[in-house]
Amino acid sequence: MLELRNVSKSFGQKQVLQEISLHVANGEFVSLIGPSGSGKSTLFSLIGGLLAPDAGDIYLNGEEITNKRGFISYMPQQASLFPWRTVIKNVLLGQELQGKKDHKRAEAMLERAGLGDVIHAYPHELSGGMKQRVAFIRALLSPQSLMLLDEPFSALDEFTRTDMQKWLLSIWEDYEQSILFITHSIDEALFLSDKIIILSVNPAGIKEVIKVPFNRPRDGDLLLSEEFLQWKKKIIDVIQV
Amino acid sequence: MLELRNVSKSFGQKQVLQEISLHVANGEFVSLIGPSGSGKSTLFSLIGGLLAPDAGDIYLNGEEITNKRGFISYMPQQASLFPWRTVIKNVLLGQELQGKKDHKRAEAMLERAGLGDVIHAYPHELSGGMKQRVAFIRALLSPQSLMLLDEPFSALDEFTRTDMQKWLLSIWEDYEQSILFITHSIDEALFLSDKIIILSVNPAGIKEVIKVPFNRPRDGDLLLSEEFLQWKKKIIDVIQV
Amino acid sequence: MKTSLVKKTWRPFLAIMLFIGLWEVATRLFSIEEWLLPAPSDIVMEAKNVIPTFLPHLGSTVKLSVSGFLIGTTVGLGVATILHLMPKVRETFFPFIIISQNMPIIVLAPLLVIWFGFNALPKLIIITLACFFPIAVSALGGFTQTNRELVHYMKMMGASKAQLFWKLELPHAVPSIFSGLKIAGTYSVMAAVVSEWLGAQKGIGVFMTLAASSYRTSRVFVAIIVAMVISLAFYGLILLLERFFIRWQQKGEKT
Amino acid sequence: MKTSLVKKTWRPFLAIMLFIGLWEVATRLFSIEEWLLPAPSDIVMEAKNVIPTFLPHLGSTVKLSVSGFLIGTTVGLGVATILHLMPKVRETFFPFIIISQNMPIIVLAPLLVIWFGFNALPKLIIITLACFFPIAVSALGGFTQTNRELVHYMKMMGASKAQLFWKLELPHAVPSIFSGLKIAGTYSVMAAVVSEWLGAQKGIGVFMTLAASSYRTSRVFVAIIVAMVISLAFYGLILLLERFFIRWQQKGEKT
Amino acid sequence: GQSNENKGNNEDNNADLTPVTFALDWTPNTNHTGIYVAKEKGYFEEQGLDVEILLPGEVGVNQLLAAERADFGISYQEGLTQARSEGLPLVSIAAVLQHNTAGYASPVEKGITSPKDFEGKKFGAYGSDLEKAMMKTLMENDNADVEEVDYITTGDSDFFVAVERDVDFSLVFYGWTGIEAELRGVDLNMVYLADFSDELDYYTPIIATSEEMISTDPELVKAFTHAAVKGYEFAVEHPEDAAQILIDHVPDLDPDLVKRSQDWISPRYQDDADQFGTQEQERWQKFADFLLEYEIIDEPVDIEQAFTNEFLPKK
Ligand SMILES: Nc1ncnc2c1ncn2[C@@H]1O[C@H](COP(=O)(O)OP(=O)(O)OP(=O)(O)O)[C@@H](O)[C@H]1O
Ligand SMILES: Nc1ncnc2c1ncn2[C@@H]1O[C@H](COP(=O)(O)OP(=O)(O)OP(=O)(O)O)[C@@H](O)[C@H]1O
Ligand SMILES: [Mg+2]
Ligand SMILES: [Mg+2]
Repeated sequence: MLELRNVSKSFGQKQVLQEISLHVANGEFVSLIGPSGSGKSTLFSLIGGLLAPDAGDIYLNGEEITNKRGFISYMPQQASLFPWRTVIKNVLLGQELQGKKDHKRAEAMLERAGLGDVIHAYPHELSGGMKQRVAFIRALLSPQSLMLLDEPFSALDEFTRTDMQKWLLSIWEDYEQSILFITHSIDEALFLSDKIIILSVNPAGIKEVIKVPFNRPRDGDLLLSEEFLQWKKKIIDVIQV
Repeated sequence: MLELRNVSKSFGQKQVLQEISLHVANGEFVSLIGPSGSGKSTLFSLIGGLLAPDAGDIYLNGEEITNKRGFISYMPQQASLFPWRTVIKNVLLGQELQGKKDHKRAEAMLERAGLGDVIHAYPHELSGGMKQRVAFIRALLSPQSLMLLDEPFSALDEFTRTDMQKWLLSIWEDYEQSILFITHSIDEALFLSDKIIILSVNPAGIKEVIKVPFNRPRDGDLLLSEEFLQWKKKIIDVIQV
Repeated sequence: MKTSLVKKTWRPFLAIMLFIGLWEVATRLFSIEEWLLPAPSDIVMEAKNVIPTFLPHLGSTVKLSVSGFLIGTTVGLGVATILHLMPKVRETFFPFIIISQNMPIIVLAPLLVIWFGFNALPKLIIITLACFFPIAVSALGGFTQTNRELVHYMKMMGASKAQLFWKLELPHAVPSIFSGLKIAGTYSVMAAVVSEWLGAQKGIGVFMTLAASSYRTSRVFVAIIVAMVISLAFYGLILLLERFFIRWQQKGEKT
Repeated sequence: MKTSLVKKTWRPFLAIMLFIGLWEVATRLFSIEEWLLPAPSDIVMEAKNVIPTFLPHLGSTVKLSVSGFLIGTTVGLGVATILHLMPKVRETFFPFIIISQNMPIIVLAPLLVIWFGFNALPKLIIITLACFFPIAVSALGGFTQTNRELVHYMKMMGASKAQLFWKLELPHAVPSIFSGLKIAGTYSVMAAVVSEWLGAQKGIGVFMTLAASSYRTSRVFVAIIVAMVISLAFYGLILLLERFFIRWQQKGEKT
Repeated sequence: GQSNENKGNNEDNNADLTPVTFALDWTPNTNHTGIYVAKEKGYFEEQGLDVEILLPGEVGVNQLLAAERADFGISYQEGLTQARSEGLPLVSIAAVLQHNTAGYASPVEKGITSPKDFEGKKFGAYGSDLEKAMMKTLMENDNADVEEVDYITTGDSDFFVAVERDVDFSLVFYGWTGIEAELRGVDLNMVYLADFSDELDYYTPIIATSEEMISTDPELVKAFTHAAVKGYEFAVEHPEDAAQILIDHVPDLDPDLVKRSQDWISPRYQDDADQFGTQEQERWQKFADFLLEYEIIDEPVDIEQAFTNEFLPKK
């Protein structure tokens, strides 16, 4: 569904991305892993059409979308909630942009994410993790079929995090969306994805693409299995090269 | 050095903290663990004197500092960099407030955190993790003897993170500051602290205080040791009760 | 509500009372002539006599300044929006907007009168000219200083220019726009008074010039004080509206 | 640099040229009398004749408006700072500030002249009154809308009120302040011209009334156009300063 | 008036001159010629005076005089009478024009030649009660009904603009606006106030000063008046030279307008009086009574104190 062909990007003198080519199939869950400052968020901006690549093209469902907007749903790294909107109104924003609001579903999702109490609160009344969950739900509610999630769970404690991961998986399995997912946690990437893309740095290129072999649906036990640990070691090795 | 006695705090109807008492000794490294939205950041605001507790008192070195400001160094959960200041000027801000600037040391620290290239960049030119590192260094450079760090490494990939952890330990061992540290990672808490405080939720109280028995200096191998895993399991058990 | 109103207003009220007291004492102490600077008591006496004849003047000016202010606000916001959404139009026409603020009334007046006659229109044009500019400048300022992270999010989500404007830039500019409204609201009364010098049957401006030309200074002051009170009332109203519109900023902000 | 200046200015330049062209054609087409609305060509002719006598007037007004603007800016920023840092003072004295914007010149003029005589002071007071208000309101708006996360950080770090102000609130308000400066700068020239009607020996305002009273409309227009040009120049200067002061906003913003 | 005090003059040649300020009522025009002549020809200097001419703009000249911010100035009887009734201590010391040159002007094609013709026409008004009272008197004297006149308040708009739009006639001073009309080739009908009513033949403009001035330094007042009168007398005899002096002093005025206006006005300074500047008590009284009758002033004015011929040169 999504395809990047030899995409490069520099800021001024500094080259950030070099000849990145990658592919996300229909309904595929792909994770991006790479050091801080390597260019992951920049890659998202390119796919979202906010930045123009210096070279290379981007295709969605066979159509070129280089520097075109409006094809993806997005959760930014900084929560970016609108301070003058309540939680529920913030969450509905993604849908508003596409025209159809689903108030019921939004409320249910907020409830599910443990935000039932703060539906009518303003962002500045939320904790860091709560803001992130709101931004996450906002992305989930947007109707586009490709979702770009930039470290959605980084501000969450381990239990809330696992909980949200499982929930994300269940939603994703129901709705057949494609997901491109930035994370710093190898566990998270392994647990969630079909494919993990590991970026090198300065400038970022693709170091390795790892197919994750675990069956779906996956549950919490997987995290403790020997096979899982093996794969984790393998990935650590790749990164440390 | 720092002591909280029966501190409680509500926002409107909602009680967030209930009768929190805790103690941080001179030169001690204490971690706070608790679910998202439990009240960790709020606790920091109370210690910093920004909020007044509804009940209870806060002491620093025997002096009451309830609702008084200026005794701590602080790294907020959101990087909170000043958009009109370059990285180096942002980093010096904490010192500026106390009157003495140490340009050399600031540069050296930025270099050490992998930010040597962006010393004169503006915050909007940084990646999420880079911003967090800048905020971290800003806190390190402030001269106060108690440091409050609110999830300093959440936006970092695992390698940068371990690197920064080790660096933090080395600095802390040199300077004998006391540190109160919020984290979501049990590994991180175990690796860094002398003591881990686990918060319950709704309202937050102290569930358990765990003394960490590992000797110092600690190194990376500790993370893989059997003892470490035992302690980790123990903490997970406490949290899940 | 009631007590909070008293709480909010006793200070300025006291200050004004004090000021009036001082003024009264000063005029008596230095025996300043009434034709130069009448004492507050003189003004009150004069006001009592003059109120019945004054009321229609008052009504006319209030109507004029309110309509002018509303038109000015609409024009100001419209202009700011157009200039913001069309950078080329902005580049091209901005000088004209500045020029519009430098047309002295003595030049404008004859032209306006010739084109539109001696009726309300030229007056409204003058008030509009005075009001729209601060609003346009403040709104433009607000539009361009929108938080870049939020803009980033909106663009990534494929928001159209219109959506970006309505959902982000406009609400974000609301506090700035209120700065502009406050400035414009304050000017609108004075602009109405001045515009009445273009020939009006009624109005505070007419009343004031007639009083001034017959050296009835107390009467001139009655007119001025009324104009000030209207202006303060306007300002208060805008302040209330502002409270209402950006109440999210106040909420939970009682640290 | 040079080419970019040309690139930035050709549009408004063209628009102004077009406007002047239209004006010329219109006055000829409808044979509008020169005493009502002179054609641009008449104005240029008149300007040529009049320049030598006009220059001292020009200099005097420019000096007056620049000093008035500078004083107004200082007062405006000072007032905003005081009112911001002392909420009680704000509550108490804000009404007076609004009142200050509603003093009509016909009342103020005799008082000012009688108190201060026929010199620059009353004129400066009038320009200051006109300039300080937009600056004060915009600056106050900017101060209060400071990003709350940054305030949180500063307060946690124990920043004093002064540090909070100098290091955070003031720099944060810079864009708002520039909105105010633009409004005030635009007004300053007109305010100077008006203030000269308070009795002056020289100045565009004097020149303008003399020309108007002897029904020399072309001359009046020469004066107006000069006032406009000065005003535009002011505005341009403030724009340049703004670019310089908030260049961090532009940098790397070329998406 | 040879007061010897030095008030810090920086020009060396007039070190012993007494500085005096003189405020005009409006922008300089031919009503003021005598003052400029006296200054230019050194008449003031002969009297030991150094006169500075002020353009007070929006600041009313009567207030300036009363507050002693100016020593002398150009005023007008209707203003001075009203000002006195409000307590401003002013005194008229000379009439610049013997008869009132104000009148209702209208383009000839409107056919307004007498107050009777005002009926059904549109009057471009300033809006004051005095104006209404004057029109009423005039029309009653001509057996016309003032209620038939349509008032249109024109504010600051000038005569030419007003008649271009909506307005049929308006009150002007012929010596300036009327002359400008001549220059423009606009033919006007004039209905002079003075022609239709004795009581409206008030003095306008006049030279005025404050009571304070007269009581503290009558010599200075006398010196000033003598020089000013000499200036006007020169203007009576040499209209062209006088006009040139005004033009030289105020180059921003239209020279054609000044010259023609001066031609028209020079014979009217003194007119039928035996000397320039004389004022008759009867005319002051009549006009004051008129103002009181129409309630334009609330308090009667003591005419004895409002004007004096005392300072005029004795012939
Ligand atoms: N607007 C910009 N101008 C200049 N340089 C920029 C800009 N945006 C990003 N960069 C640079 O591009 C590089 C990649 O940034 P990016 O935000 O994509 O990193 P990232 O992989 O998302 O890192 P993190 O995990 O820390 O969020 C960084 O070195 C950053 O300094
Ligand atoms: N200004 C406020 N007004 C009202 N409620 C608030 C305010 N600030 C925080 N809260 C509430 O207090 C609770 C604790 O918030 P806090 O930010 O301390 O959580 P936290 O433990 O830091 O969470 P996280 O790990 O997600 O950052 C939350 O439920 C939040 O909604
Ligand atoms: Mg990133
Ligand atoms: Mg928190």
